[in-house]
Amino acid sequence: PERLAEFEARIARGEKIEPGDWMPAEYRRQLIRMISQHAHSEWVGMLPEGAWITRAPSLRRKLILLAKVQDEAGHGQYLYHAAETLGVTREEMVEALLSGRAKYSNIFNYPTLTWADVGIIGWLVDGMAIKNQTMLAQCSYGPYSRAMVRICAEETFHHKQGKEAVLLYAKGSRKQRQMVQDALNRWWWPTLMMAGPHDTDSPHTPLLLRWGIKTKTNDQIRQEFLNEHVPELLEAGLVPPDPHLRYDEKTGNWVHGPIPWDEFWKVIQGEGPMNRHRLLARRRAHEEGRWVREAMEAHARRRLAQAAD
Amino acid sequence: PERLAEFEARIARGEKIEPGDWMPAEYRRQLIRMISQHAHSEWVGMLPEGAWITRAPSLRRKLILLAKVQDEAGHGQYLYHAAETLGVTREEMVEALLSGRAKYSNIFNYPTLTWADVGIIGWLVDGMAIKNQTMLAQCSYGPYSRAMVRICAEETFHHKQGKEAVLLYAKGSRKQRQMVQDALNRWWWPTLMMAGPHDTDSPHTPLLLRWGIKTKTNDQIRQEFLNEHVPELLEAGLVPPDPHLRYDEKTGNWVHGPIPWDEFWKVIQGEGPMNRHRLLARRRAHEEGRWVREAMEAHARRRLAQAAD
Amino acid sequence: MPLDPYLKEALVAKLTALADDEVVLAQRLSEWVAHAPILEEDIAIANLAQDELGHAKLYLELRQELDGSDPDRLVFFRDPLEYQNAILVELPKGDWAFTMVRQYLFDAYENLWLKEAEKSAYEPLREVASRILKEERFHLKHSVLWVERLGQGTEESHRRAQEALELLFPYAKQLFIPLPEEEALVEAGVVPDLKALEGAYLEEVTRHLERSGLKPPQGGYVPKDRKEHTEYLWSLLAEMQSVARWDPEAKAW
Amino acid sequence: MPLDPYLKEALVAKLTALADDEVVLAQRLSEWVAHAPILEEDIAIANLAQDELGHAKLYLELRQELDGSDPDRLVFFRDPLEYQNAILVELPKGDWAFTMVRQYLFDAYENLWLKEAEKSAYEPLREVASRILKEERFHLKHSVLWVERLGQGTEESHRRAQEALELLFPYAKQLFIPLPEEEALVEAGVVPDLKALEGAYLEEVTRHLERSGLKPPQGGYVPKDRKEHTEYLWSLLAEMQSVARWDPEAKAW
Repeated sequence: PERLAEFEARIARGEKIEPGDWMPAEYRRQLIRMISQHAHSEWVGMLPEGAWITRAPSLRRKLILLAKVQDEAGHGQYLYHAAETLGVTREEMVEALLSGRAKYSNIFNYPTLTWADVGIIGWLVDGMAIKNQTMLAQCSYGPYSRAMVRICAEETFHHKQGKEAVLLYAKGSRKQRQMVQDALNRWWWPTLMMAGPHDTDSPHTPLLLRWGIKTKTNDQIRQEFLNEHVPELLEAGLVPPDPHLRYDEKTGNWVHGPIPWDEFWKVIQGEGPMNRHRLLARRRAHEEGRWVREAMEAHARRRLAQAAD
Repeated sequence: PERLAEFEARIARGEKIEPGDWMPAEYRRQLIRMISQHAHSEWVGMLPEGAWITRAPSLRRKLILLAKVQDEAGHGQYLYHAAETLGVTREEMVEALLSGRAKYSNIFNYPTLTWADVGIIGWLVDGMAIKNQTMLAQCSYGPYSRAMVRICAEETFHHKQGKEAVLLYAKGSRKQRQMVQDALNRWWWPTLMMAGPHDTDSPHTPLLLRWGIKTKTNDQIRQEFLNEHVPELLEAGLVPPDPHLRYDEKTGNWVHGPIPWDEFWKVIQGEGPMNRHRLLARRRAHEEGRWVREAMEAHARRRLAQAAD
Repeated sequence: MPLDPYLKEALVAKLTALADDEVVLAQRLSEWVAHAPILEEDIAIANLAQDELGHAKLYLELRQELDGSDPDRLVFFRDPLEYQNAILVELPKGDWAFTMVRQYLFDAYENLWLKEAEKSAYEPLREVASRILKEERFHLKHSVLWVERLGQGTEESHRRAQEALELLFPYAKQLFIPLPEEEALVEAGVVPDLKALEGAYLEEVTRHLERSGLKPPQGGYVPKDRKEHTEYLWSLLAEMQSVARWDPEAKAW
Repeated sequence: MPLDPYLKEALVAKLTALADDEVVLAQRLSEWVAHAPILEEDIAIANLAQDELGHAKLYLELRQELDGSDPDRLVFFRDPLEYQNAILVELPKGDWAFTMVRQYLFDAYENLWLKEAEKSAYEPLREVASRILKEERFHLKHSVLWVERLGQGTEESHRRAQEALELLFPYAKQLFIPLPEEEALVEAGVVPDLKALEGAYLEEVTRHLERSGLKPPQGGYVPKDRKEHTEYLWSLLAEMQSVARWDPEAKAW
C-alpha cells in the first residue's frame, strides 16, 4: 500500500514508469492487455489494406500504400517489444491471438470492398487512431508512451495521405464520387465505435485514468474526432450516414445519432463480418511459415556451432 | 510366325483386332505408347485452355469452353480405358506421365497468352488433331478405333466453334484483329509440327502403316491440314507467319517453308516453354488430391464392410 | 400472369440475385477445372460450372424478357458493388473439402427453392425452375456423396470438411434472407417464401452433415443483405471481366 | 551526351524493359505483404516491393524525359503483350523458397548490371543507377542470406529451395538476352553489355548456390526474347490494372 501510494504519487507528478520499476500487478495486467491488443491490431490491420496493394491504381498510391502497410508491420514490432518489457513473450502474445483469446481492434473485422476504402481508412480510421494514440503518448508507462510518439508521427502522415485521396475522389468522376461515398457509408459507424463504448459502459476507464494509462475518456476521444472530421467531410461534399448528426451551437460540438452498439458487441465476440477470415489469414500465414521459421532456427544453430568451433 | 501371318492377313482384310485377340508384342507396345500418349495429351491439354475459362468474355464462350475442356477430360477417360484393354493400368500410365517418362503432344508445351489463343487452338490445333484422329478412327485396334470415332465427332464441334470465334475477331476491332493475328503467329509452327517429323525422319511409320495402326503418313496429314486451312485463313485476312508459303498449281497443294525442327526436338526433350509448368501443374494436382483419393478409398472400404455385415 | 410495374421490378431484382449466385459460383468452380483430384472430378466440376452458368443464363433471359437487358452486359460489365450474390459463393476456392461442402450447402438450398419455384404463379419461372431442377438433382446427389465421403473418409478429410463447415455454415443462412422487394413477389405467389424454407433446410442439412460425422457450428456472422461482400469479390470479377472489358471498341466477343 | 534518334528509341525500349521487370516483380512481392512467415519479413518484403516499384518509377521518369510518356499510363494501361518483362518475374508467387530464390537470382543480376551502369556515358542513367544500387546492395544481402538459410536450414527448406531453383534457374539466363536494339546502346557506352556480364553472373550465383548446398540445374527452357510470356501475366495485370481501368471517366487516381 505504501508502494502503491508512492507509485500513484509518481504518476500524479507526471513521471514515467519504466520496466524495472515497481508497479501494481493490475497496472501491469492492464498494460499487457492494451499494448498486446494494440500490437495485434497493427498486425491484423495489415490485412484489409494489404489486400489492395496489388490493385492500387497509380505508382504513387501503390508506393504510399506499401509504405503504410510496412509502417503498420513496424508498429506491430515496436509494440510487441514494448509489451515484452512487461514480462510477456512475443510467442505468448501471438499464441493468444491465433487461438482467438486475445482481442484486436474491431475495425479490422470489416471488409475493404473497393479502392476508396483504403482512402477512408487512412483518413477516418487512422484519424480516430491518432486521437487515441496522441492521448496514449502521454501514457504513464515509458516504453508505451515512447512507442506512441513514434507511431503518431507516422500515422499523421497516413492520415494526410488518406484525406488527400478521399478529397480527390470526392471531386472526381461520377463513379469515383459514388465509390468514396459508399466507402464512407460502410466505415462511418465502425469508425465511431473504434473509440470504444460510452464512458458509462466502460468499467476500466476510471482506473486507467487514475494510473495515467489513459488521459481521456472514450467519449472525449470520439468527440474530438467528430469535431475535426465532420466539417471536413461536409466541405468535401461527403455525407456521413447519420440522419441525426447535428452541430450543437451551445457546446460547439458535433452530435451523432444512436450508435449501433449491438453490432459492436457482436463483433467483439467474434461475430463480425471478417473475424473468422482475419484469424484464418493470420493462422494460415503462421502455419505456412512454420517450415521457414524452422529453417531459420536450424541455420542459426549451425552458425552458432560453427562459431564455437 | 504363322500367327503373325494370320494377324497381318486379318488387318489386310480390314478386320479389327480386339482385346482378347492374339497380337504381336510390338503391336501391343506401339499401341500402348500411342494411346497412353494420346490420353496424356488430353489430360495435359486441359491446362492451356482451362487457364482461360475464368476469363472467357461472354456467357456463350464460357459455356463453350467449359464444355470443350470437359470433353477433353472425357476423351482422356475413354483413352485411358482403351489403353487398359492392352493390359496396362491407369496408375502405371499416370505414374509414367508424372515422372516425366511418358510423352504427350508437344503442342501443349506452349503458353496461351491471350483469349485469341483459345480460338486459334480450337480451329488450328483441333483442326490438325482431327486430321490425325480421323485417320486413327480407321485404326486396326478396335477399342482405339471406336474411341476415335466418338472423339472425332466432338472435336469437329470444337473445330467449328474455334473457327467461328477466330473469324469474328478477324473482322472485329483493331485490337481484336491484332490479338488474333498474334495468336496465329505464335501457334502456326507448333501446329504444323503436331503432325510429327517428316516421313523421312519417322522410323516407326512403315510398321505402323503395315499393321494398320496408322493409315496415313505425317506429311500426308500435314498436307491435308494445310490445304484445308490456308485458304480459309487468307480469306479471313489472317496471314500465316511463313514467308515461303505458296500454292503449287501443279499438285494443288499449299507448300510451307522450312519448319523449325530444332525447336520440335527440344520441346520433345522437355525443353519447351511450358514443359516444366505443365508437369508441375499435373504433379501438384496429383499431390494435393492425394488426401481426397485416400478419403474416397477409405469411404468405399467402409461401405463395402457395411454391405458385408 | 400479368405483372404490375412494382412486381416486375421486384422480379427483375430477384432474377438478378439468382443469376449472380450462379455466375460467381461457376467462376469459383471454373478455377478447379483441370486441377481436380481425379480425372472423373475434372469432368464433374466442369459440368457443374457449366450447369450453374447455364442457369444464370436462363434467369437473365427471363429478366431480358421483362426489361430488355442484355445478359452479357449484366455479367461482364457490372461492378462488384452492383453484384447481388451471396457471400457463400464468392469465398476463395479453398481445398476440395471447402469446395464440396460449399457446393452441398448451395445445392441443398437450390433444390428446396426450385421445388417450390416449380409452383410459381409466373409461368416462365415455373418452366425455368423445372429445367434447372432436373440438373440440380444430380448436383445434389454428387455433393451429398462427397460430404459423406469426406466426413466419413479419413481423419484428414474429416478435419478439413469440418474446418470448411465452420467457415461456411453461417453464410448458408444468408441464402434465406429475402431481398427488400421480395415480399410482394411471395404474396403474389411468384417466388417461394425463403423464410418458410429455412427451417426445412437447416433440418435437412444438419441431418446429412451429422450422419456424415460433421457438426454444424453455432453462431458466426450472417450477412444482413446481398449488398454485403468480402475483399475477394473485386479480384474475382477483375479476372472474370478482364477480356470482355479489355477493348472498349470491341463490339462482339 | 546527346542521343541521336536511333539511340533515343533504343534507350526508350531499354528503360521500359528495365521498368517492366521491376513493376512485375513488385507485384509478385506485394502478394506476400501481410502474409510473410514472420513479422520482420512482412517489413522486409513490403520494403522490397516498394524499392522495386520506386526503381521502375525512376526508369520511367528517365523515359519521360526522352519521349514525354506518362509513367502511370505505361504501367496501368499497357496490355500484357506490350509488357517487356522477363518471365522470371511473372511466375506465380509460389512458396517462400520460390520467392527468395527468385529474388536472389534477380538481385544478383541487378547488382552486376547496376555496377556497370554506373559508368554509363548517359549521365541521367548513371545517376539513377547509383541511387538504385544503394538499395539493391541491401536487397542482395537479404536474399543471399535467405538462400543460405534455406539451402542449409532443414531438409524441407533445402528440398523446397532446390525445387524452386529447378524451375527458376533457366529463366535467370533470359535476363542476359539483349533487346533487338540494344547493341547500339552498348557500343555508345550507354548501357552495359549483358553478354559480357553473363559469365560473371553464372559464376557468382553458382558459387553461392553451391556453398548453400543447392545445385543449379542443367538445361531448361530459356526464353528467346522479351516478347515471350506465360499464361500468368494476363491475370497479374488484370488484377494490377483493375482499379486504374475501372472508370474510363476518371481523370486522376
